[in-house]
Amino acid sequence: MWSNLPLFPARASTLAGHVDALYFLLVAVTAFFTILIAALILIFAIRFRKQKHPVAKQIHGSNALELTWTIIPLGISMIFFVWGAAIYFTETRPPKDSMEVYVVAKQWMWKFEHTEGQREIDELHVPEGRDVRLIMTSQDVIHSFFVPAFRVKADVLPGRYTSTWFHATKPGRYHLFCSQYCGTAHSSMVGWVVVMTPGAYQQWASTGTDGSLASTGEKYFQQYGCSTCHRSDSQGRGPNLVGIFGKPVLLDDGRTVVADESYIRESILNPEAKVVSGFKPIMPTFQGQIDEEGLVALVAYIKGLGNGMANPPMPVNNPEKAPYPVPPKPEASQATPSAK
Amino acid sequence: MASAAITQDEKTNYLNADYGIKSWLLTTDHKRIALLYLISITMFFFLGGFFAMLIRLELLTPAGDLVTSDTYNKLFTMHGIVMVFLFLIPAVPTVLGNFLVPMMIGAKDLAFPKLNLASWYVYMLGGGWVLYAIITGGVDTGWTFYTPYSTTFSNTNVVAAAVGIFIAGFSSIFTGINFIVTIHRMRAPGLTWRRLPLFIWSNYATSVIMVLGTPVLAITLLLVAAERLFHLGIFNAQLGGDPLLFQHLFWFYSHPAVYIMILPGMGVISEVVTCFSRKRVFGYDFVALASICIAVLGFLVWAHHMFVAGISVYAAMVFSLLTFFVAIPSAVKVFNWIATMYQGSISFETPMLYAFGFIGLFTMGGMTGLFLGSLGIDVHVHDTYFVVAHFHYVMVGGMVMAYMCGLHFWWPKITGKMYPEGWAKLSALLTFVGFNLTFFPQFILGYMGMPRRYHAYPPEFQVLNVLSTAGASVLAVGYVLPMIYFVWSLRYGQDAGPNPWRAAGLEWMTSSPPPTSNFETTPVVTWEAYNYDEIDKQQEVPVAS
Amino acid sequence: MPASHTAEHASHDLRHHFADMEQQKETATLGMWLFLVTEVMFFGGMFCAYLLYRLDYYTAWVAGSERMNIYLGTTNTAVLICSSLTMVLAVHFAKLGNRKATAIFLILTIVLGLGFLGIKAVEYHEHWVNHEVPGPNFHFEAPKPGASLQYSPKNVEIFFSLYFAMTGLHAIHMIIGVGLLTWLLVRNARGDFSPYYNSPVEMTGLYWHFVDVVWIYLFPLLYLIRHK
Amino acid sequence: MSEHAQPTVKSFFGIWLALLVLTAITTAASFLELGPFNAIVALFIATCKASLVVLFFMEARHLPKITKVVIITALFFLGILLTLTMTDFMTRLLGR
Repeated sequence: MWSNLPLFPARASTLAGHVDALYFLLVAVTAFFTILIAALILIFAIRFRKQKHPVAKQIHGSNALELTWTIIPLGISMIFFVWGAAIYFTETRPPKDSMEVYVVAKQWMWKFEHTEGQREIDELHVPEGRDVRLIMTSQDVIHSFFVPAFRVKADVLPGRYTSTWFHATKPGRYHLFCSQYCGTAHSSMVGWVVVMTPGAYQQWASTGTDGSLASTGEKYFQQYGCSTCHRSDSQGRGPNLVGIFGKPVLLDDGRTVVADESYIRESILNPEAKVVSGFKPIMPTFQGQIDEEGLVALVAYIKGLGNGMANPPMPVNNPEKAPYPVPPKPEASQATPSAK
Repeated sequence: MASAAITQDEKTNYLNADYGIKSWLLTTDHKRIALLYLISITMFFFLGGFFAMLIRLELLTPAGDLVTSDTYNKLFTMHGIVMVFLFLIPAVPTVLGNFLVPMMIGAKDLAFPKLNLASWYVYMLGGGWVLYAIITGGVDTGWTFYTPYSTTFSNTNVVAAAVGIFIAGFSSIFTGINFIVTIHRMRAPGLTWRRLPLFIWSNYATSVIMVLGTPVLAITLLLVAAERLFHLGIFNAQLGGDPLLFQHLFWFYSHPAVYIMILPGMGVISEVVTCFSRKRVFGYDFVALASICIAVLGFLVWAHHMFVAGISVYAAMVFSLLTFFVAIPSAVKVFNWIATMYQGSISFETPMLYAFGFIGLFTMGGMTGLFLGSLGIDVHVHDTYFVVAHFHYVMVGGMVMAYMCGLHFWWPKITGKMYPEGWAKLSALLTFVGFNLTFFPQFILGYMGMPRRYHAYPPEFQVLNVLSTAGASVLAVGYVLPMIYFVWSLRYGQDAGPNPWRAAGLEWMTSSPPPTSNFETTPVVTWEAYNYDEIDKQQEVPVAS
Repeated sequence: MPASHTAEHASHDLRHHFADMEQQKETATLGMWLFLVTEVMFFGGMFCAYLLYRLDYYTAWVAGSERMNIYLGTTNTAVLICSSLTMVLAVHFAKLGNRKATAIFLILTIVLGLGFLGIKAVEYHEHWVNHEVPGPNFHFEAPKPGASLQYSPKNVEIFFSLYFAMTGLHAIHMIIGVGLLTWLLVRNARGDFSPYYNSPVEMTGLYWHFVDVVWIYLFPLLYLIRHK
Repeated sequence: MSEHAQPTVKSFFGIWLALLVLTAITTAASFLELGPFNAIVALFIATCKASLVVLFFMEARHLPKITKVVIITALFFLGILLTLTMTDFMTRLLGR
């Protein structure tokens, strides 16, 4: 019976160690106080029970004692606050050069899109020993990307990018849960994160894709006519997007905004919201024409512009091969937005 | 309520002062309204408990095989809504509070008796509406109604449930207004603020939260219903609405609501611990002040429910810091209760056993709150069974334990009858054991990563879930037993007399059950709170009558 | 009126559990103010949503606010301020026991209240005709590419959602107010009020003034948003 | 209510007039191009009008102390709702 009774989650990411250390400290402090309170109740109940101590000694209270058991718990809890905040601060700031994976959560499945082009459903293959940053959005309700073994959780909101990151340390298959209630099949919106040794990952990654995400993005960039205004050589009617990602952009109303994924996504769907200064707001909205996968591809392409196509498109060797490793559940619409 | 066969001379009291359905349904006597609440709250408690049992049965097996996932989603939603809005929030304030607040301050009745009756009718209307929502198909959004699921993607009776809770919210508001005005303006002569029983202080703090917090929940649920009915796109993500706005407005009320649930329970414990230790409370001012601090600080911490929801890092840090501040007054209260027992003369009747249980379990509940308040750990354990275990430790281990403690402590005053001590001690023990067996395994499950609201779970979590379900059945017995012997005691219980516990407090200075106007003559208070030394001295020297 | 009559008249209205009339009025006033606190927090939730979306989508707020009819809005504010005046005069004369003057000012307050609701109905109809009511009927043309004011029509729908939520709930509170005033009129006609017992009039007065204060804030926040 | 001077009818008309004038001012001010000050001016005038109504028409000046505390508490908690919610929305752009 005990063979299948694990009492502690696997520890498979750099973050897990810190979280567990804080957790054990808190468990120790909780155990200490709970046992202290229980012991005091027991001792007082026995020593001062009515038969043995019929007349109670009235004590009004002592300010000194009150002060001590206000200051000491406050001091202890500040430790938990500071340590917890430190872990949280690192957990919410992805390192600069981390490998990016785009996640699109849909009612009751996870879709992953690697920048090299691989697309996966409910299963994410990541190399061990590398920072992996997830850029996530939802097509319908709020979901939440939760991998207990990495001690990582982040809600996935509709209409906005949220991101989280982890640095896997131990190869293996780890549970992936959706931890924000999202409807009928909330409990079957689960999957696996497969951590592989770098060599095995390279081998897996090269099993054919139909072009990197950025190249798909480039196809969209042509197809939707973005290149007519956003010219990469000269100053077209739209701002030159080469090397724009990550840099502050001056807007016409004087505000400066960092051109991150959310800014690019918003400018595609709602161009008038943040118009770059010196340009006229003539860009039409693409709301409803490009779905989330298309947006993710365009964002990846624009990010790739200017820094030498950081993710050069993989050579397409056997286009007829199925674009995905065989997904566990046949997804109804297998339509990959391949414009080929 | 069959009128009990009163052996002493047929003294008129509030129970036999008037007969007939009209005398109960149109009463403005705060004691009868308290009994009306007692019956309806017990009904909703067992309805919520029934849902809980179905959930625990479903979780016996990893695969979702007892009920479909839709039904399961409705089960945990209905369990949440019925328990939170129709049992936990109203229970102690409307049953024990309604009965005792006027008596403890020496008043004939609450400031607005008709408003008090209106609050019961509004509660029943709201509860009825929620029942209508349950019967005609239930709601599957979780008791938190998160958008955009509740506004656009759920096709269940969200509007009916939202309107039901909206109406039941007015019951809280009316009770809150009634208590604040009564405590301010109708105290007996000589009853200064520092002579008030701590039960009054905690109900005062609770009423402040009810008055300030409930309307924000009312508008939030109204906007969700408006979005479903009239397409008012305030939370609609497609229009650019922010789903986090709903969470901010919802938790602005729903976190202080957990203090509405626990504060009156703390008041009961202060009364019981002092009575059965025959001692003044240790640090009266600090315990009273702690109630007010909890009420005020309780309004500053709500976003610790949203650390992983996508709020900004800086807001998360602000709310995490404030969450640790709100934990301190609760700790001060626990230490003061323990210090009250020091040098006391402790006896172990059932209310004291429940009080021991409360202090132990509430300490566990409060400490696990620190886990969730600390950002690093909350990221891992948010929305897992760790959270479920935490709030059940505080709600069931804390508030329900205190509610049972209060019911047993004041049952003689309410009905004039004593409950059977033996059975009561057994049910206290059963509740304590069953509770720990049910919810402690869930801490372990939570840290291992089993998410909340899961109809099916990976097989490795099964053993702990089976333990938890076993505990739930013991807990159920622990709750059914009091139901039985309380009703039994109405007919066969021993006569209690005005003050069976020799307790301090104005409510013990009138007959049990008390007359309709509570006191023959308005009492004048010349003694400090919890003057058990004077009471014990009087007992030794038989007063020459 | 003979002193004995007023004293005896007063006692029959005194609820059995209050020491004297003065304590009962102050208690009722405290209760009423506590109720107004719940109303403040009730509207507060919507003001919080308004504040958030105004910061996020300021241009949409300007576009939406331009569609408001300022003249009707300003007249409505004036109408409500006049109704506050007549209300306070009604309370004043009720305290003096002058039943006829109280009745006149109650009627005036009701008429002004209905006037406000009438103007509101006209505005709502105007919005309905211009397809500005959120939902399937909503249609707001996108900004012309060259225009200085750039906004997204969907965000404007949020503005109108908030507009109808806030002014709609305010109107419902007005309707309740008019109902209370009519009930007061009936009781005043029956002679229930006297210099010793007039707290219902005063409480309704507090409620009415509160609803006026809410509109005092709603008017500038919804009607008077101008482009920078 | 109790012993203080009963407010005269004339004072009510005075307050009424002030409110109408302030309404006119706030509407007129909205047509000026004051940049961010438009909102500040509008809110300031609205607060003046609101306090006139509360202090004089609702006689908040003569209320017992506890009722005044109740009014201030309401404004304090409304402030908490607005400001603490804004700590999230305002700093969200700084965060990432």
